[in-house]
Amino acid sequence: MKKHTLTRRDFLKQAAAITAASALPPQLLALHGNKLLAAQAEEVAPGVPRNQCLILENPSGTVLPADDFNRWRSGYSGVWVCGLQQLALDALWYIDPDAGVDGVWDNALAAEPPIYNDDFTQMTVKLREGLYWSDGVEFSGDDLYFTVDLLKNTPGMGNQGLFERSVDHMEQPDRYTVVFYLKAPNSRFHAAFTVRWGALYIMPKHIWEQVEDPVAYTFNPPVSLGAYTLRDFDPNGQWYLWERREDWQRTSLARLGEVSVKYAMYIDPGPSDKRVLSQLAHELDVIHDITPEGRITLARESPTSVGWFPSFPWAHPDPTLPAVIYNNEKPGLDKREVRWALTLAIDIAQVALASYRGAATISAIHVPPTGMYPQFYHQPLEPWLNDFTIKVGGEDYKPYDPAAAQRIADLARPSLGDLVPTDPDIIRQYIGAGWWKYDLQAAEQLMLDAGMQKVDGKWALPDGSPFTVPLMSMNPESNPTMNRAAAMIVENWTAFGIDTSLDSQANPWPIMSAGEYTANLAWTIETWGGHPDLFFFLQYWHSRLYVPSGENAAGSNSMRWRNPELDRIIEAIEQISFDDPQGVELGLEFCRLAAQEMPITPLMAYNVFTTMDTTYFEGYPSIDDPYTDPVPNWGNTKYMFVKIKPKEA
Amino acid sequence: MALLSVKNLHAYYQTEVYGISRTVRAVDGVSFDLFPNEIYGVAGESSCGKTTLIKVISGSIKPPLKALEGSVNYTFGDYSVDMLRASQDELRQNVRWKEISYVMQGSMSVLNPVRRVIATFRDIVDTHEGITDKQKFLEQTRAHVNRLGLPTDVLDAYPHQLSGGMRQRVAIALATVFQPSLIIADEPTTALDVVVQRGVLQMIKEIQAISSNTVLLVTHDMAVHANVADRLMIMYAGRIAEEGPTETIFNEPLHPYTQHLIRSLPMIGERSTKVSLEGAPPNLAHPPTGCRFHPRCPYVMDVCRTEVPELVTVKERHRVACHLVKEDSL
Amino acid sequence: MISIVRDLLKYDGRFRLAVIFLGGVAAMILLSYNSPYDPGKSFVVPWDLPPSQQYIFGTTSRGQDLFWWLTFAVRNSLFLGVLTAIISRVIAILVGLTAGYRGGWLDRVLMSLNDTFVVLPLLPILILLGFLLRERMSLFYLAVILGLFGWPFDARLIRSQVLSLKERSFTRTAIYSGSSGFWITIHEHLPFVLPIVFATTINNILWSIGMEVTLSILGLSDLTTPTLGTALFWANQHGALVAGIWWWIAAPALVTIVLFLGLYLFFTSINEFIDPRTRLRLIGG
Amino acid sequence: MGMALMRKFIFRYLIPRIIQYLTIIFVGITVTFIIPRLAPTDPVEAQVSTMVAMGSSLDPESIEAMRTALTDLYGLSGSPVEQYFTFWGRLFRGDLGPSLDNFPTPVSSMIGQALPYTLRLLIPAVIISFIFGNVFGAMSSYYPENKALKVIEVLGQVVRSIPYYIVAIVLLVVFAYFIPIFPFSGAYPLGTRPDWSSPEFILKTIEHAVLPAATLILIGFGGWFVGMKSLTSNIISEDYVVYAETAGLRKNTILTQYIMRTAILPQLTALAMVIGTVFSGALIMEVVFGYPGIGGLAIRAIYSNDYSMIMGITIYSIIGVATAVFVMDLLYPLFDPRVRYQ
Repeated sequence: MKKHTLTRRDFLKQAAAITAASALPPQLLALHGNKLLAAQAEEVAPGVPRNQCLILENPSGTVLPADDFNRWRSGYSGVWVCGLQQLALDALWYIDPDAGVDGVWDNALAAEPPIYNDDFTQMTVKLREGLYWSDGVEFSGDDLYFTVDLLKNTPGMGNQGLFERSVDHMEQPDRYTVVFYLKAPNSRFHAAFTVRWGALYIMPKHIWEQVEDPVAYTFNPPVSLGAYTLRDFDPNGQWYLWERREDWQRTSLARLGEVSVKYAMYIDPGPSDKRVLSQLAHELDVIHDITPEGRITLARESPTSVGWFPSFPWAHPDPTLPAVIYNNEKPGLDKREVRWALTLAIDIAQVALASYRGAATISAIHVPPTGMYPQFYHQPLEPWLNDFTIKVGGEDYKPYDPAAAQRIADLARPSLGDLVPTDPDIIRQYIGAGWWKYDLQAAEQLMLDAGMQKVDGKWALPDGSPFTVPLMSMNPESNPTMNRAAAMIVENWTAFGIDTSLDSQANPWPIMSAGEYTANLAWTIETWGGHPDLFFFLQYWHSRLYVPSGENAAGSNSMRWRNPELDRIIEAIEQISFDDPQGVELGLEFCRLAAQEMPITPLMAYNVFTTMDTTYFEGYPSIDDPYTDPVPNWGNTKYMFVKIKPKEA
Repeated sequence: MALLSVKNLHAYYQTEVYGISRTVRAVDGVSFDLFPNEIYGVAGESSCGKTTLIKVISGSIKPPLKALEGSVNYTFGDYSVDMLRASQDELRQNVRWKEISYVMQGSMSVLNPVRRVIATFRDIVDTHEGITDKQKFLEQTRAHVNRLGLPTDVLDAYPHQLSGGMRQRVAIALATVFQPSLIIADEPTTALDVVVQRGVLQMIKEIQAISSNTVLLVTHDMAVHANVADRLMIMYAGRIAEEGPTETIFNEPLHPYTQHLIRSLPMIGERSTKVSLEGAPPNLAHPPTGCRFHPRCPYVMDVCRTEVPELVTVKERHRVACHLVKEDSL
Repeated sequence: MISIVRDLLKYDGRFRLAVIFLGGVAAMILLSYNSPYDPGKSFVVPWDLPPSQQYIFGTTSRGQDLFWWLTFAVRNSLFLGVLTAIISRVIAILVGLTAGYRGGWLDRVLMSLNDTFVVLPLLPILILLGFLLRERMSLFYLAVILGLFGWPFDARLIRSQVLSLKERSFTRTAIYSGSSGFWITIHEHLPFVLPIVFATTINNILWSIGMEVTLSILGLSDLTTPTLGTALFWANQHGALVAGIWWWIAAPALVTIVLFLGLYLFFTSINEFIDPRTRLRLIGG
Repeated sequence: MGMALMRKFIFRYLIPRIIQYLTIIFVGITVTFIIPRLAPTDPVEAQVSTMVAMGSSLDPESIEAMRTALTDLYGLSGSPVEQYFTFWGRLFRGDLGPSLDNFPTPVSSMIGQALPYTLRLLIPAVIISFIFGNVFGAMSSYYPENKALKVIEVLGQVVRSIPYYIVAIVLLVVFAYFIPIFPFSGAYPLGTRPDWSSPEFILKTIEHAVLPAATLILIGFGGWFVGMKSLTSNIISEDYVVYAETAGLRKNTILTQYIMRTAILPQLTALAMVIGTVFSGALIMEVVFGYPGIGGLAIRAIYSNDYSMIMGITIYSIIGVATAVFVMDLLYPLFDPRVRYQ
């Protein structure tokens, strides 16, 4: 799009949308639709034509060590997502975070869903026939049996604990059936085999049975059960090149359509700005994530770039719920009123602007507003939220503000113009519904109710000792939005008289888990996305798993929230099966409880600005065709490869 | 025929440093001649203009130093040069080191501290004559230092490995490498202890005797002059106070200043002066009117305060600038 | 003193320039004390506006007036730089001179200490400390830490300078004349060492402010305090480069340049003034 | 030197310095062993919590089991003191242990892979900026009136004052994007495997190194320049320089043999140290240019509390600098005859 060839409409759009100066440089950027020297060749690699090779960002960046494909070892490595779990490995079941190609639930290696006995002590798995490993060996129950058996008996391997504790023994009535006999009832045992982001992938027995030390084994080259095999990779871990298998029809993906992308390369594209420039130069087809501003620049300057939403807010909302997480054990924060006060002292509109320039999808309740969840939870709860009251100074007080999303849209419009939708329904779908009021009086009253006192402008504990709430934020190099949100909240709280400060951490997770924080902006709530079952995160929240601060939390209950009512709900969920309609009811109960207790303050979906370039390929997922989630490190993105087609040049 | 003839030389420092603009009349109307085959001494307290005089006659006039009037003319056999007009290139090619060489004040630190002595010789010879044959150069240099009674291994030494006296000798060797017609020696013996001093002076004498060239010996140390100089010039505040054959100067000094210098002359071996003159040498930025010595002169008269005394010849080759003298001759 | 400054102004172009630059910086610092905006507040002005009469340096994507925000930034960064410099200069000079002059075991001990500091890989350690101190990593702490790490290079430089000075005749004569070691160290060596100290002071201020920038870019400094580093950090966080908010990067850079050039020219001209030999050269005699 | 001198040299000079050298390394390594262990978190938790945050469905039991397993695997079960001794034990056997973030890959092999890239880039860059900086620095104080040098001086200082990160990013955007004459990222093109036997690959790597190197050189120049200038400003008025001028020696003889030759000595010490520091990499540069060097390793290791990787890198760096300083100390008297071995 050269400047002088701007159509009048484009021109008006620009003029309306943005201030003249900030328009200019991006146009300069756009002027250079030229190729970068790094990849000017029409070939990505010897014999690999660019228009046959989908180039994706590996959000884990450079993978070191580059040649260790042992996905089953304890601990995480960027190698998981260099294409390995997306293209080469396969699992029994997949639950799509969105709608799915053929429904949310996909039987991949399994022929049918898990079959439990009545008391959930047995799980029977029936496997598909006619699936083959890339080295020509047929896939069978032996592989499943072997995998679980090996992990169960090899300390240092992932899931070892789970299988050790819960699997009593296994049986193989026939070549394609495996029966798990469990030590204790477990209605969610299949979760370990079900890919949401990742799960237990199946090992090729014929390879691993020869391995002396599975923990040290590097599985190089990886023998694949997916539609692709590894063609070549960078010893420095900056790129992995995958090639479609000749016999891709003999993989589980073939059921769903033709795999027509010949090559896929997962690369480390560098910092956000470089990713934007790379896509402007059409050298990066799938960006995992960039700054909102980078996304806006692409929206304005790269007509070939598309996202999940056709316009603002573009991003794909992960089934993950960024929230202000309070350490429920710290003095002050152990009081519900204080947590509520801090919630009402947050101006969500400003937070949305500061973090995502308004391109956020907000949520008042404690489940992410993404995938199927608005239907499952947000819409049903809307009426309840409107009448929901908490006690403020003895009075009933309605904290819910149904117009929050509308307010965000209105605030974003001056700077983004008609990129921001106006239709209320679209806004509801894209930006979300309401949120909690920004009401400092009420907040003040709540603090007083909790016995807190104001000592020269700053809030102090009832005994007068200082009440400091440093806010830790996750600030990975890849995505600044969480940190930006945190900075805004620090500002809000300071205005409310809280003694707070920003503590941004590139890797906050271990600190959270150890409880070495007071408040913290990250997430402890993640869901299946496509499936309403909340056990995915609630499994960690039962008080029997409670661990005090200073020790590492068992899973995601890093806010140290304990509540008998919560225990009851969790136990109830454990009793029912995965697809029991009661599950949603219990989920709704959880949402109401969490709203009253406010153990953490839900903010918004974790919006990932996954951006796809349609110069060489088309058929990417989007809100209009939500067959899966495009965020390229997800195991589910394997489904993109039956939908994405190379463009006929 | 004079080797060097200086006529009515006025050399001033005119500086504007950070706004303090000043004119230092370091050399103010000096005339004298140098003849071949003599040792000519220049005496006077520090900052009486000695060093400036040397700078001018050795042709290293750099701003802020300027020669405002007068002339400095050399005659080396049939080749003569006007120092104030000659170009730096001409000086480098024909004059410097070949005809006029220089033994600097504090010569012990003139040697490059991080290179062997020989390197400095090489640089100098290479600059002025160019070294074609390394071996030949080495031999010649060795021969040269030998002739001056120095061990040849000083050449391979680093300066810090040599004693002060030795360094001074090396400096002299450097100065005489081309047998120049004029050697300017500026305080060659300062900061040397007496024994070494004598050695060095002896060496200078010998060199002069051997190559019968001219030595301009500048030092405040009258004892040195007494031992070495044939003729002697007493400078005071940028002007010649008295000039004459050394014994004349020492036997019948006419200028009160000269008399003072000689009175205060210590026995050979002592270093400090006995009786010092009250008052400090004048600031040449604002020199006294009339005779510049009058503020410190024991016999001061009214005329001294107003009139500048002429430099008059009292005997042949004995000149003095003092109003007293004038009166005697009346 | 006044007259010196006046004369410098009158006769040294670099000094004039320096005064203009530093004057500008000083003006910003003074202005920061009655800024119309609290740098901790966002969305107080329209966002993403390019430089104009109204907003000299434009406005940020957080809706802050960049000029006023930078008045605080430059103040804080300079505070950091100067504090670091002072701490490390003092250590460097003491260690350098003493080690260089005394030599022997004292030299060896001091240099062991010195070299221990030299060999510690600073950036990794700073990052680790950033983790340990977390929100407590204030500008002041950073300055102290940098000060404690910032001296060894210069101490060594000074020492080796002193070592070669020691060989000079005047030191010898001074020794002959029986003056005490420390006296020599101070009166004879300091003037020759000062030029280095000044040069290294610039380096050091520059280095510490640079370190702060590096840490900020990695998000490990006190991010809510405006500094030249955090300016860049937030510009990055808002993709200023690709969003075309170039002034958000250019303005801090400009201010930094003005600050350093000012300091540099200032010190070099002062340096020449105090350097005895320079005066000698100029006045002659 | 004579026998006696030699013995004097060994006992009075060499041995003390060797002891000093070893002490430094010991202290340095100990310090860097302690610091990361003061952090509230440990590598095991870094691993586990990252997985949980990534959304892998793990039940609480397996998380617990994973913790114990990893703690054993990583050899973190013992007390810090025990760990400290086992660490030295391993180190003496030249074993840096496995990387905890990339278990069980040995730290040494990962560093071994990254280090050459860093060295290949940084050492030439450092040396180039050293040479230019010093030559121009010396010239600018010897020819104080020269206009061109004045300009260079100011430019040098301007560039030097611009935050490193900006210099890098500006070079990148200008010369790799707007005017795509240099590669955009990495040490060699995506899709090609390193092959140091093929000349065109080596050419490619050089092409890729230009912008990163340019950044480092531009940044370094000003520093050397100033240092040299202040050092020479003392020397140009030394007697032996004045003498050389009165003796009418050629200008550049004086500049090189009389001025720089003495002034360079302190700079050489600094150079030794700077070269030593390249063992910890040039972090920002590697981030901006996506260069596969030590700096990248270091930052990853720190974020994931990978003790053994942090130790590995710092050990390399510490030994690098310490050795540089040590060697310089030994060689110094050769460069500067004035400084005799006491």
